Amino acid sequence: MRSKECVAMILAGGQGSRLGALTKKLAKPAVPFGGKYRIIDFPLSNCYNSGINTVGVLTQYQPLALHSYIGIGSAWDLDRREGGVYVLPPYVREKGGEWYKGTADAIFQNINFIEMFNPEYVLILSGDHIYKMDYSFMLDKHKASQADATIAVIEVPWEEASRFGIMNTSEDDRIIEFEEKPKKPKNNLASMGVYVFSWPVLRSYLTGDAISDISSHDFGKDIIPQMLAGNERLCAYRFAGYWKDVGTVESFWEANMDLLSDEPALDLYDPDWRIYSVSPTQPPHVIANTARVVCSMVSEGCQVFGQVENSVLFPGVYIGEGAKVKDSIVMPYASIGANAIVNKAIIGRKSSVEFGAQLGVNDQLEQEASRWFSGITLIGENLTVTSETKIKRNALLTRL
Amino acid sequence: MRSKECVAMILAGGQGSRLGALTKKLAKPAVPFGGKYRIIDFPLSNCYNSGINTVGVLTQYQPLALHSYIGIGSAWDLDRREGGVYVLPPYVREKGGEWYKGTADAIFQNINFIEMFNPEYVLILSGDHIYKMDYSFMLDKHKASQADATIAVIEVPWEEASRFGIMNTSEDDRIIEFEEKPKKPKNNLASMGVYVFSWPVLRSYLTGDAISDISSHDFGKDIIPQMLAGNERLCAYRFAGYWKDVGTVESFWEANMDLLSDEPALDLYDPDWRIYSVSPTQPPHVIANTARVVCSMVSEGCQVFGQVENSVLFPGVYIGEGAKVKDSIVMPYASIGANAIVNKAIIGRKSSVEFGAQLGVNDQLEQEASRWFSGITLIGENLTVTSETKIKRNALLTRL
Amino acid sequence: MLKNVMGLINLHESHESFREITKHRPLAAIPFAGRYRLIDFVLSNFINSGITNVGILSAGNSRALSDHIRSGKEWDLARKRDGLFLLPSWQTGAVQGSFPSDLTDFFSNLDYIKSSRQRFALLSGSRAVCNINYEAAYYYHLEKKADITVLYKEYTSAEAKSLSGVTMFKTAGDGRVVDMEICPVNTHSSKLSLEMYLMDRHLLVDLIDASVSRGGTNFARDCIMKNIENLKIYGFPFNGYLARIDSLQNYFNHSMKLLTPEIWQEIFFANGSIYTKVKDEAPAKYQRDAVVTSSLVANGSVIAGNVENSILFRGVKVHKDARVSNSIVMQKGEIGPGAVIENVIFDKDVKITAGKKLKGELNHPIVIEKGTVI
Amino acid sequence: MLKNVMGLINLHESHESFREITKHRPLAAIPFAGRYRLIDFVLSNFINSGITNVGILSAGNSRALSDHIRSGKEWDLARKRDGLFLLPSWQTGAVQGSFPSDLTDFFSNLDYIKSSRQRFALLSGSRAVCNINYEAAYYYHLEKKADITVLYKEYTSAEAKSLSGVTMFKTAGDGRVVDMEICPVNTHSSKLSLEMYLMDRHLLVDLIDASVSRGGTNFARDCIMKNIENLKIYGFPFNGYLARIDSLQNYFNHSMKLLTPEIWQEIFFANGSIYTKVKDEAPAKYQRDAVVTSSLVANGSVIAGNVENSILFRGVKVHKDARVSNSIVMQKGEIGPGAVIENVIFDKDVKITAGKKLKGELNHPIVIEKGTVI
Repeated sequence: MRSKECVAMILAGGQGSRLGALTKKLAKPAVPFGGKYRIIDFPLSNCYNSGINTVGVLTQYQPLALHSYIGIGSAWDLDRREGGVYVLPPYVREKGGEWYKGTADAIFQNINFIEMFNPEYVLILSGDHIYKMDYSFMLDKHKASQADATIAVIEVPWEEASRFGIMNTSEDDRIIEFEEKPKKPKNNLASMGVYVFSWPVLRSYLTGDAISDISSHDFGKDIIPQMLAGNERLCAYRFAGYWKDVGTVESFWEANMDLLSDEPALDLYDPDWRIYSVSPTQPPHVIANTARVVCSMVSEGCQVFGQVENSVLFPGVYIGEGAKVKDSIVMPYASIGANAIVNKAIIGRKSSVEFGAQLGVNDQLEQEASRWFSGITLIGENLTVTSETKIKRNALLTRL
Repeated sequence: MRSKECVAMILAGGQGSRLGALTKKLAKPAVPFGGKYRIIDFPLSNCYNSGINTVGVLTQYQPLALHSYIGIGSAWDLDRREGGVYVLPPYVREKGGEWYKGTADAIFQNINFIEMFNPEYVLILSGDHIYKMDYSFMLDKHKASQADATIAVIEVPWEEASRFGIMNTSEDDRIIEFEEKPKKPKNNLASMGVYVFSWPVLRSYLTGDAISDISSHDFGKDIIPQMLAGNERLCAYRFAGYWKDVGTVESFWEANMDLLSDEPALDLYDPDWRIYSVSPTQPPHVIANTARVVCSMVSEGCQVFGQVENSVLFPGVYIGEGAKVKDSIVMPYASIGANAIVNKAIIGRKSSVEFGAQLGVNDQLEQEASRWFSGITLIGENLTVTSETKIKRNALLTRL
Repeated sequence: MLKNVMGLINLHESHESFREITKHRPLAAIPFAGRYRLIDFVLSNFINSGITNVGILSAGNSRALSDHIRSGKEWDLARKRDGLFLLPSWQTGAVQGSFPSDLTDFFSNLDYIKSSRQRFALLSGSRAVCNINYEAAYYYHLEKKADITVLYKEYTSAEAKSLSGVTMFKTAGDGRVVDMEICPVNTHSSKLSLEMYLMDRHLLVDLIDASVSRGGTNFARDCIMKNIENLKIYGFPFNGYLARIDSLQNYFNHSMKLLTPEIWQEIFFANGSIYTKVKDEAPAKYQRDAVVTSSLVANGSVIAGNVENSILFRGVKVHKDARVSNSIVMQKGEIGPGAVIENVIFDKDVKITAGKKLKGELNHPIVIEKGTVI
Repeated sequence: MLKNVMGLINLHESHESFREITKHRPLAAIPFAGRYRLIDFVLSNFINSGITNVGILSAGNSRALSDHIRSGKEWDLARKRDGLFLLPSWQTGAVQGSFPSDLTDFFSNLDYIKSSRQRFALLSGSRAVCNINYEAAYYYHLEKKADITVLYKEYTSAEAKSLSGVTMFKTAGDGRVVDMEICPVNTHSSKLSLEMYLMDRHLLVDLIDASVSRGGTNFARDCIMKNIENLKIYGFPFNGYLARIDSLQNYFNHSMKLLTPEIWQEIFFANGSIYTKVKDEAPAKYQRDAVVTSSLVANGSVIAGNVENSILFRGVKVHKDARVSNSIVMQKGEIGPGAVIENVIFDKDVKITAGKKLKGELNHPIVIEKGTVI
């Protein structure tokens, strides 16, 4: 195995329980997004576009779906003879195995994997953020500033700063203090969960942290403070652009809607920075003469006979004649029957809303459904909303 | 994912502790064999040559070396967009994970993986046997005899039958009884550990077996007897040809030596049934004018200045002038210095026998070394036998 | 799954009546149906039928074709053994006329055919676009103990009269081919040959060898038609939708037929998916002022204007107040603000700037050459 | 790693003096060193230097070459973006003479060069076999602010006199090329051009365009030599072992030199491994009666007889009592029991049956054509 300058490790084990029915059978990074992608396409494509071709994907919750999605990495051109993408579930030793105790523990458990490539730097990424970023610039800055660790930061609105891990920096962007969700933030530079470490330094901190009983084995809570305490050189790398943690149903819905304005902040049409994804092998979609589609994204294999407004249609979706779909996300191969009404809803993969059914209307609730408090109606996978059913806003329909 | 008629599952988790220093850092299926192969190349190549292109490799002991060796399966032409080869370590659930309790448990834990392909048949293989076999004929027989399970059997010498799992069959090759290591064998048809099952039948037996407290969750000990008791249709498939379980240092050494006769029972030069392996990217080997090589296999990248007789040289081996190597196996990148003598030895990867050292001679023992009782001298990986050292037969040199 | 069959795609197909569209590319590389090239259909039919060894007789060199095929990865044909082979050709210049000299290229690649491991060979061109599984034809071939089985589509005699530049044949009651006409002006038969032939690989080698050594130059005439009496040639009917792309007008008409949901469904899904080179484009974007009806739209397109009865390939931009009617806009085409096109075919990378207008006739669409800026 | 450099391999190389060896293949596809083809060396040097976008100007069509390259997987160049491109050629027949008409093919593939993303282009042929990393030349190019950097190997003037069919040049004290000779009969220079040129990709495009529009036909003469005064062309020395394969005799001599351990070591390991198509052969087998000295033996060979000073390619069989001396036996060659060959080159698949004898001279080895059975 040839040695690699930089190995990327993507933390993709998150269960994402706040995404409700969306993550019932999928880890959060495997959740579909933006009409054809899955969330993990973003860090994987960023890696490829940044010239990093050795990537470990650390899975734990529902690893099989992610493993089979990533396959041999062809979609991201990461099917390489040397390097490429490796899916790494937690390792079971003879005495047993367990889930990673924290983000740092996940990397610690895979030290042998990293050492196989003998890298100078390790790039740590989250598998559940939506953004486009050239990590090679960050790596350049890391080298130029001779840092031991470089942490990507983004300016967040001051009023939201207390929801993030905040970096307090000196004037030359050196990090002097890290505060996790400070009540009174001194700064509005939030950590994006994107780290470059010089590998020998990180390795020694990980090894030290692993034997600590009091550590929660987390990068933000433990490793970074320990490195600051150890007087290592930590620098901030300022990122400007679209970045979103899609950790809740609301933020997931919002991030999809963000794509629908005429000039969205996240440009998916830039030929120099493509987001790669597994192709569904579907033909171009057809728009019938009865259809009307505005402010929407429509993917391949769709058949649209009805009205679609401010919505995202994934591959193979069917919208019947007279149906009205608004402010909604329709997952792959779902179908909306004729004259159905769908408002501010997320319709799961292969689910079917039969003709005349109404979702997200403030009318009476005819079908048993648990409740949700975002104003969004969420229908799980492979479900049928029978004809003429009416479901109120905020409903959650899922199989137990 | 398109459905597949037959999915192969290779049990490759064995620690192979009787292989001593050879499996210190490697699972048994990853042990080098035959001058360029690893043991698992045989079942993987058999799969490919039999037209089976969806293969799960179940790892547990030292999974990383095996994972990185198999990579995306390019070497076996199994880097496919659909199907291909999947490395499957034990799965860790939220509550933890543990090693497979037995061969049947290993398959049970991967039911979800198998179901992904919706197969009609499942082929269960061991990762540690050396043989060439066309599984498609076995599958044909399984279908023709409308069996629920078909077990490959081989005639072993009667005097050895009590070391194997013996199948007692009726005249039409239907299995009527299975005896694990019988003291008084009624038959000499030994199970090769190669099974074809009709998947729905196997699935139900695995599910039943999983909840049993008294079961050892093993195919031979539990599943096959349970299926016999359940009156399922079990048939034997007779295999004639070379087949060897390389479970001990002696049998490993013997299997290598078996290749060196002028007409070996296992033909590695058959263009219609190649054994595929990861290529080391080495040039053709050079034989100097001082060299003499007979009854041996020499791989790419070797430089031979000395004498080699009845030995197997893996890629990149160096044999110095005046050295005498006999009845030995020299692993990749090992070097034997000038005038050194190596008799009936296995020299580990990247180890160095310096000039004038003598191994496997019945002379005094100068270096501390534990003992071995096969007449074979075994030198572990990355070790140096210093110049002029003499090591007796039966020595085992390894790093603790 | 036809594991015992090798595929051969013969691209010696005349493309005289395609005007500017085939200037830069062979017929097989013509973009079709919003994201494909013609050859994708035959390739996908082959792999969906289980054929994993495919040779392409390429009829000249074309970067459009070799770029499109690359390693064969998209069709899962990047293999160590078997896989996809773009066979070299000694042809220079465009393929013309009813009897292209394809036998030279068959003959110079005889080694490849000889050394293949499959028992049977299935030949096809690229211009008979359909979604077919060859298993039924294969079992028919075995059952009839045929020497050659040729696939056909039955037409009424009225329809047949309107066809031109095609190979037609007649069969006896048992399905045996008894008469064959190549490019007749007035046909007497009603069975249109799909130019797909199944036969024993050794027979193919013998036919090529025997024909070439007797001065033969054209496969269909010299290997098939001349042997109608010597060999048992059977016809096997194909009953699905056939889009035979043999002229520009036909290309335009068959493109428009894809807007019919039943035909869209059949051609893309009937017997398996159609694979092509993946371009990693984002989903199509409909902006606030988009008005789109009766159209086929591929990923990567961004629409702010009006589109009707049209096909937009990948990465097409339709600006505000632009109007696209009865038109085909290939990859990366751009319709500037307020521009209007009607009955027009834009080849790749064509741009019409703000306010300009282009109008052709439905029976004679305007073709704009690759890379043009208007 | 030269991520900002694209590679172009120009196979318009004369192969008049290779006799039967180049009958079926271009120079670049000649089997060499037991398991390689010439082109493997330049391809491996490129990828070992970090170049991941490589175009091959193929100078005619060859199944030997396209079969060998296939998808580029072996060189890890089967990529979605960049990767390996076998560019089509309009050349027919063998490349001959000192000034091959390569500019036509450069020009017809200008699109590919133009649309590549790298800033620099590195050109090379396939016949200068060596193991080189281009990084030093790249930094030299930047440091000198050169327009073009051309690599060379320095010879003594006595050695230089013995060279033929080569391009030689002189440099000034600062390394700038001041005189250049293509195929001189008596050279006045001592620097042998490796025919490897590094320049800005845009300059390359301009040079091709300008030369072709002025009637130029040959890259070295019309783009490089004619611009010695207009452009800053610098020479960069290569000090390693060079096997320039420009005639059959040279091919034979350089093959034999590989038996020297130092040269074997340098050519295969100096700056990285040499990659080639993997054939999945078992290790070579030495049977009981084998006597082998001073030879290079590839995997898959089975030896029961005598071999000295020879090169055995993959899958060669030497039967009992056979004798192979000073010979090169290419893939799947077979020396029957008791047969003797001396100073002979067997092309692929040549078989000499029991007891037969063939003897050439060291300065004129016999060449036996592919597939011959003697």
